[in-house]
Amino acid sequence: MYDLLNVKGLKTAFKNNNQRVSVVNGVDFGINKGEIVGIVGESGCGKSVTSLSIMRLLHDTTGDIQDGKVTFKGENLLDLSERSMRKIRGKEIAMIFQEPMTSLNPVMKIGKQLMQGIILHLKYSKEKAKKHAIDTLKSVGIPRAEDIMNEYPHQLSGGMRQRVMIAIAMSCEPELLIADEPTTALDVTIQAQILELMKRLQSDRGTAILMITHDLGVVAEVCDRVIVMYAGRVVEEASVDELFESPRHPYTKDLIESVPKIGERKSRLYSIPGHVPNPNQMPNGCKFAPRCQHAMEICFNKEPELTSEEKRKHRCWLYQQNNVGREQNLGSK
Amino acid sequence: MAANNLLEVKNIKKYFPLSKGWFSAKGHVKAVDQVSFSIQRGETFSLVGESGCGKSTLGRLINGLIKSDDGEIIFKGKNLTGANEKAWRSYRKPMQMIFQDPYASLSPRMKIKDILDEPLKIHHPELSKETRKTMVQEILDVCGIDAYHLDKYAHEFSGGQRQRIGIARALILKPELIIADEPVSALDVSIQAQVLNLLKELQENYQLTYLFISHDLSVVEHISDKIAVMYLGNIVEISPAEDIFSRPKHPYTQALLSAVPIPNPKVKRERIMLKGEIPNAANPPKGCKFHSRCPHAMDICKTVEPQLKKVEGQMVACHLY
Amino acid sequence: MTMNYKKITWLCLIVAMIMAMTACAKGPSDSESASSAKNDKDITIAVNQNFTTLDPQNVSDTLSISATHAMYEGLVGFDKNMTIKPVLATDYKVSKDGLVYTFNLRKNVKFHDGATFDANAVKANFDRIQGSKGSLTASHYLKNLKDIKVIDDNTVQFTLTKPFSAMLNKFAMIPMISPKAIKKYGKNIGLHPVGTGPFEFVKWNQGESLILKKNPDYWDSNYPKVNKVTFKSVPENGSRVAMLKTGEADFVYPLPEQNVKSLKSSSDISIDQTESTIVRYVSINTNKKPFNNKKVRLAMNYALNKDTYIKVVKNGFGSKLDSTMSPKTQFYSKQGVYEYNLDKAKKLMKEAGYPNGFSAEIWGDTASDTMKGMQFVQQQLAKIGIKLKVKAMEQGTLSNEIYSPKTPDQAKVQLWYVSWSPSSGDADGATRSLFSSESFPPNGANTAYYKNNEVDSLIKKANKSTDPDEQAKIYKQIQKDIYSDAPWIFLGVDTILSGHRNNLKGVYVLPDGSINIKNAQLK
Amino acid sequence: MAEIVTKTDYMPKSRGKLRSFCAAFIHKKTAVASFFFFCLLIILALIGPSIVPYNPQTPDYNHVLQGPSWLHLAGTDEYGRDVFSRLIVGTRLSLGVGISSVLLGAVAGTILGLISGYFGKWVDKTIMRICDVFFAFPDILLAIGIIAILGPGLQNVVIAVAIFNIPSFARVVRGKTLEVKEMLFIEATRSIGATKSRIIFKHVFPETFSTIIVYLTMNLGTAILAAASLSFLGLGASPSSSDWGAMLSMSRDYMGTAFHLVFFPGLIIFLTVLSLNIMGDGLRDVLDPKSKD
Amino acid sequence: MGKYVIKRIIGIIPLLVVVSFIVFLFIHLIPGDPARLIAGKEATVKEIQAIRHELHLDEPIFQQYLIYMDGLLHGDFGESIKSHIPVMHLIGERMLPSIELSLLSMGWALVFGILIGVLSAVFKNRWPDYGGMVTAVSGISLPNFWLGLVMIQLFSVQLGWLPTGGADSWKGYIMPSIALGAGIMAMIARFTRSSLVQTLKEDFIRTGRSRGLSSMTIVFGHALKSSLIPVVTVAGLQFGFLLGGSVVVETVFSFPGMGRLLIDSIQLRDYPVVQAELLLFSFEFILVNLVVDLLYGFLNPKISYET
Repeated sequence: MYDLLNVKGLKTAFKNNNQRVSVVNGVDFGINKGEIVGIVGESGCGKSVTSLSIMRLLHDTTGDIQDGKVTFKGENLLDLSERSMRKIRGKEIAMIFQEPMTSLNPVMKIGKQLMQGIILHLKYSKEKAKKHAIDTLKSVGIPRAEDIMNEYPHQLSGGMRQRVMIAIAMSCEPELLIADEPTTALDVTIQAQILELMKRLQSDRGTAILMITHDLGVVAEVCDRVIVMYAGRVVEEASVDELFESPRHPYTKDLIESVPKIGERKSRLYSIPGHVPNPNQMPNGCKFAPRCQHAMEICFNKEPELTSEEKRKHRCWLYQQNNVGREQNLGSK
Repeated sequence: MAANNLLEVKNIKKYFPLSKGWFSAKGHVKAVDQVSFSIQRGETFSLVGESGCGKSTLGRLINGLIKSDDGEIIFKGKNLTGANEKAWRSYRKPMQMIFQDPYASLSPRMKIKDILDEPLKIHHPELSKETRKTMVQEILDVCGIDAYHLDKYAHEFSGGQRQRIGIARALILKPELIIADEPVSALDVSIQAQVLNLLKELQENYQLTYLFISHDLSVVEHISDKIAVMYLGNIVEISPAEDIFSRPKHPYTQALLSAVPIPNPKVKRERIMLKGEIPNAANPPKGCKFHSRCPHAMDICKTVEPQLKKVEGQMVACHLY
Repeated sequence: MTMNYKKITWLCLIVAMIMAMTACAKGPSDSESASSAKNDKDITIAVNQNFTTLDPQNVSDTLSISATHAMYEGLVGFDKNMTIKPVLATDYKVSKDGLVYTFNLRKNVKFHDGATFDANAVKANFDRIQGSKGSLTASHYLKNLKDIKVIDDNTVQFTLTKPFSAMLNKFAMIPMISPKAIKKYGKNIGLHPVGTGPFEFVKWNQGESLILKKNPDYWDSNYPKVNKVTFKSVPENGSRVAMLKTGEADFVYPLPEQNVKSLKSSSDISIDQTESTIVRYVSINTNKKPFNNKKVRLAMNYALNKDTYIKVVKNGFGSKLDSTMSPKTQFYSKQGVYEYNLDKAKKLMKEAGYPNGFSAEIWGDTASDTMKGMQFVQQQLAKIGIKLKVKAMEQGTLSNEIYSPKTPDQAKVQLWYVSWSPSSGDADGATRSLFSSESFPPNGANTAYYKNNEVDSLIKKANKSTDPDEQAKIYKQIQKDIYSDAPWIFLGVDTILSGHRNNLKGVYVLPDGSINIKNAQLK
Repeated sequence: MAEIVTKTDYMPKSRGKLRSFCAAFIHKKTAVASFFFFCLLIILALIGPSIVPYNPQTPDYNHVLQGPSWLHLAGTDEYGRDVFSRLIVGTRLSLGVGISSVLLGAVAGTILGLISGYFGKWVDKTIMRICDVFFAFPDILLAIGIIAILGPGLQNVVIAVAIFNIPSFARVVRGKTLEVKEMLFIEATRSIGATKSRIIFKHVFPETFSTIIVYLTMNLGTAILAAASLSFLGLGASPSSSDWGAMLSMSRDYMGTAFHLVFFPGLIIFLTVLSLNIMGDGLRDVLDPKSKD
Repeated sequence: MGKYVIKRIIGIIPLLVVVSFIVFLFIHLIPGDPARLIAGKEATVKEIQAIRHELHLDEPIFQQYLIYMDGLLHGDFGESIKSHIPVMHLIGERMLPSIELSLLSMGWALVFGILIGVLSAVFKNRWPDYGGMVTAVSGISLPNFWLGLVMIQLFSVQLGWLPTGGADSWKGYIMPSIALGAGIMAMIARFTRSSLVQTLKEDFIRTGRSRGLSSMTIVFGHALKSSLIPVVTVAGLQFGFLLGGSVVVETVFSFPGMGRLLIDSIQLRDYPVVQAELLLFSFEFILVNLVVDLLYGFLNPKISYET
């Protein structure tokens, strides 16, 4: 049990051409107070949907949470009324998104967007909210905060907008910040600035962060613990050091392997054959089996469970207790 | 210059006028400002830089998709500058492009065989239908797409497969130079590796020359022989790939390298944090365009624009040297 | 998630209701209270067109004539049967040679603005018309006028260049405007009518209504008997009928024939019928093959069932046209009707060499009754093999098509479904423009290109004569000659229908289609 | 979320284009119903004259203005002609005018729009300004002008209505062309050395095609209305023809006495236009989900 | 912004000159001779010639245009050929009712159109959406003259609630404004819906929700404003058309508007009236466009007017 957020058996499906397709299928994980947890995976693995499901933000989509439990500070969010859920959103759990260009209302002044949440959740008067908003803007490193209050998003650069997004998210001092690919759309030099800012906020305020990203580099730099997802499932969970040092799941291994790394020039990159399965046509058994180098017969027939091993978890037949050939199999690579 | 140069670009310049009318600002975005470099046969020359630095514009200028305002493009010893649209169409045959977004760069209403057949129809109308069909099949095979896909539409493929089709389309005319504009940045890591490997293989088999445009330094390092770093329309450094990563000269190159997150939690580095953001290209700083963010900025940097000069086998545009 | 939007639904509904309520509660505006305050001495007349101008010397449409005649009067005027009687003149004299007209004027008549009506006022009016160089409609009536002389305050004398038998009718069409107002308003006189009539001008809302009030100082102290008259233009037939039913209007004109049945059942409403001077016919271009063959023209006349025509097209109101003019026109003389006889028509077609008929075009304007009539003609002539193409043209185009050809041979018109009414009810107006060979388009409306030397000389002769009996004799011969030549398909004479609520008396329509409200009276 | 929405786009699909279009369209029940209604109209237009109970042109002066009955489903008109038969026979005329005028306008407008959008600059400005002038000109004046210049008659109504349609098609196609022009695959095609005409007709035009089809369906309704309005003002079809607008125009005098004469032609115009609009909406949702009307 | 408006208004003048020339050419191109039409049926060629001369119709068309423009420059729109009433007066009388009717039609079309659009978008693919869109599509598909005739039959003749036409009381405006506004309302509803549906898919809506804002605030506070641009465009265009008057509806309801004046003048080839009315119409149209552009600036802060 984790002391801030526990997700158990989360299952979310989308309706497409009258078919229900599970995009997130039985996801379990948790976050402790003040911790930075990363969810990493390739596009379509369900990492964003997981975060939206936690926030119950599947409005305006065909998505629907089908099963599971999301316990936040002892309360199951999935049981709350919409009205109570609104009190959680933005106040207890805040969220920032990938596209700083489109995630702010283009026709509303920054100040108003910022103050809206403050007035709503903290019940501040207008003046107090304004002061608080300016303070928050300053705390995320925005120069000329007073002027920016009266500007529109399009007048700011991408990095600035992402800072504003963070300011909006942090303005009500949430306990958990979900960051969905917060730096993907930014240039490297700006990405470095934003990551630095997030780390600082976390250490200053003790806010827990759920960092959703596809970039192993970002994970390695900021996260304490990492969850690897593939095809709507958690395939591995470990502390960041353990994960990069001794990845257990073949997918994690391959993923780390296939990233080109500066200073390690090779004539050929390692690459995973095949492609991510279509959610309509999921293979039986382990979803990674068709691309896996170590696949055994059982992998194609039966899906492995997420099993714990000391402080880490993985979902692979290679490590299931009744499997004898595990060392041998890995060693053969 | 050396006769081995496949492509030579001299002082090329492109200013985009800011839209008139409703918008208040007027003037020009200096997308590419006096850029010169040359590419030798068989090498991979990379352009790296952050968004808005003009690297993609430069790629399009070389292909003639955009007309340059000034400067010369010399390809295979022939000066292409000032040619009309009709002439450009024939110049493009030995100089093909691969685009960033594999979802958008293939016509959604054509079958794969028609997409691949189109370049042949345009440039080799003399070939028979059968010959063309065989050529299409051959090239697909080379690029790792099974022939039974010929009758499918682009949207029926995954991103990696589409990028392979895009490569096949570029390759079918047997070009000498391929301009690859961020060919892997829209792909997932596992697919990215497949495509990069394919590009390398093709280069070896067909003696291709690449102009590789990317923002991702780790990808660039993997594939390049020579790297040019761009900042706000200028090249600030040109170096052989090994050198640029082991001993970057320009402060911007240094900062860029240090900003790349490394997928290894054990590696802890001294980070060079750049101040602020890239200035507006419509109104860049005077002198060295990087001086506003440069940790080593001197007084001269604010007034005099540095020129590229040779420093220890690397070309650097910086007053530090 | 559904719950989320419940509030929005409510909000939308509430806003919608508020909007609807405010729209309804826009409140009784002043105009509304004005219409509800309509008292016993006010009447409303609904008509089908807009008034074009209130300049009495520049009006050409009957509706505007009706309106101006309520405010203006001429030296002479028409009574209910279109016969001439003195109005602002007490009596008049015509010289033997038909060249000199002398009028004695009524005394103690004042214009609405207080100006006195006298011989100088008359002269001022005639000077205005002649000075307009043809741009005022009334100047067409004075083509033959040589000069006007003021004998004394109450006597004026007109001299003509040549005898013109219909001159008195023309005088009836020239109302007198206050000379003071002419000076004051100049060209804008059409907006500020000042006459001697029983009603004074109040307000003209163009395209909508004209409001008149009683002239308290009218020279005939018995009139007028109502305080206020409102003319409303309501072009849509159904709307006009609806107004009569609802009581929004006291008098409607014209009353669509097809509505008579539905109104007859109403006890509050009476329907008046007036035989008009309006004749309906199809002019046949006698200059063109095959219409130059009299047998073809006769066949067309015989093939057309006039009773059905009146029943179907005119909804049973109207009479068969049995001459070249209406019984209400001066010097009318009845001829025999070409009664419906299909066999005879077919025989005539065969004799003419068209046993299987031929194709032709029939033209007309876009008014709905014209289109109806054309279709009927098409249906009827189909029985003798004549295939007609119905071509309804917008007024301006039609007139261009008809009047632009310079010579008869250039003319493209074959059949034209049209109506005619002489502007001042005179026989000359009903004959010369239609049948004289001088009146081939573009000079006149002889679209039949009818040329008969005898008729031409008779028309001239009639004009010179000052003796009504002789004139009657001449016109009788003219009508007989023309009717037997059949340059038209003779269809019918319109019956003018008007409807009024039973408490209104004294408003009637003249045979030329103008409305007289002088005697209006409410019970 | 964007991730989810676009996912099906690039996942390998096995279904063919036409089949998936049909599947999606059939899902829209109202659109399908409208489609069948429209098919019925087309059938009536083709075989109408041979199945009607009465000759639509034969007058029967003894039975004029009769209300609806089993003998005359929609009553008889002022000449005693069967309104029901006239409505059926009129289908060909009314649909014909609508379809031919919209097609004419669509072809001309599409060409102008493609040229204007693709070439831009002064070509675009010139064409668009001319379109603006046409757009700002009151329709009815334009119609009267055209009909006055060309003379009355149905083919000139077709021309007049087609001319109304040109600027709107030109605008829509231009907008779509501008959008398509910026798409990467157009640049990709340019980079392999394709000529302008090839790009315009082989690549840009097919992209605009679905928009054109949708717009065509919707404008067809408007065109039928416009032709009916012209006929209503007496400028359109010959009054003797059984064109719906002409029938409505001829019958409005009988509004108070024989309301069925006004009601039925109006109803059929309404139903036709309604079905076209619903069909257009359905097509748009399926073919062109992004376009905003 | 004030400067921008002045600049735009000055920019209208050359445009109007061009329009006036096109209009002049166009109406003189239409066959038909006003002299013939006003002279009456009994007129002779000589009389018609006299009138033509009086009206300068016998001069070359370019000369006529110059004479006309000379008058215009002196603020003189001429007088009606038919009635000799000054054109300004004729139009002035019709303009007010036309403007009032346009405002009323537009007003209710906007209010109900946007409401229906919002409901439909919010309840996309559920019954309020279907209901709203059926209303909307019906509104577009109804021939407005037919709607007018049916309404007269029902509300005036059968029920006697409303007058059949005219503009002399507020009641007279109800039915014409409904007949005119139905189609526009339908269009606005559709545009609002599709635009709002699009906006509700935007990322910033999700941002708003992630901050705990209620649906109410999201729809009305965030989404609606940025969805209104296409609505404003279509409303502006339609309002421009409305101001020009609708011939058909004005005929049905005997409403004293600009449309009927226009058609009457065209039929009589009353050139000065037609010209002035078309010129005014273009002017109004351009003006409405200007207002629409200014509204864009209000709705979308990315557009600024300091040019």
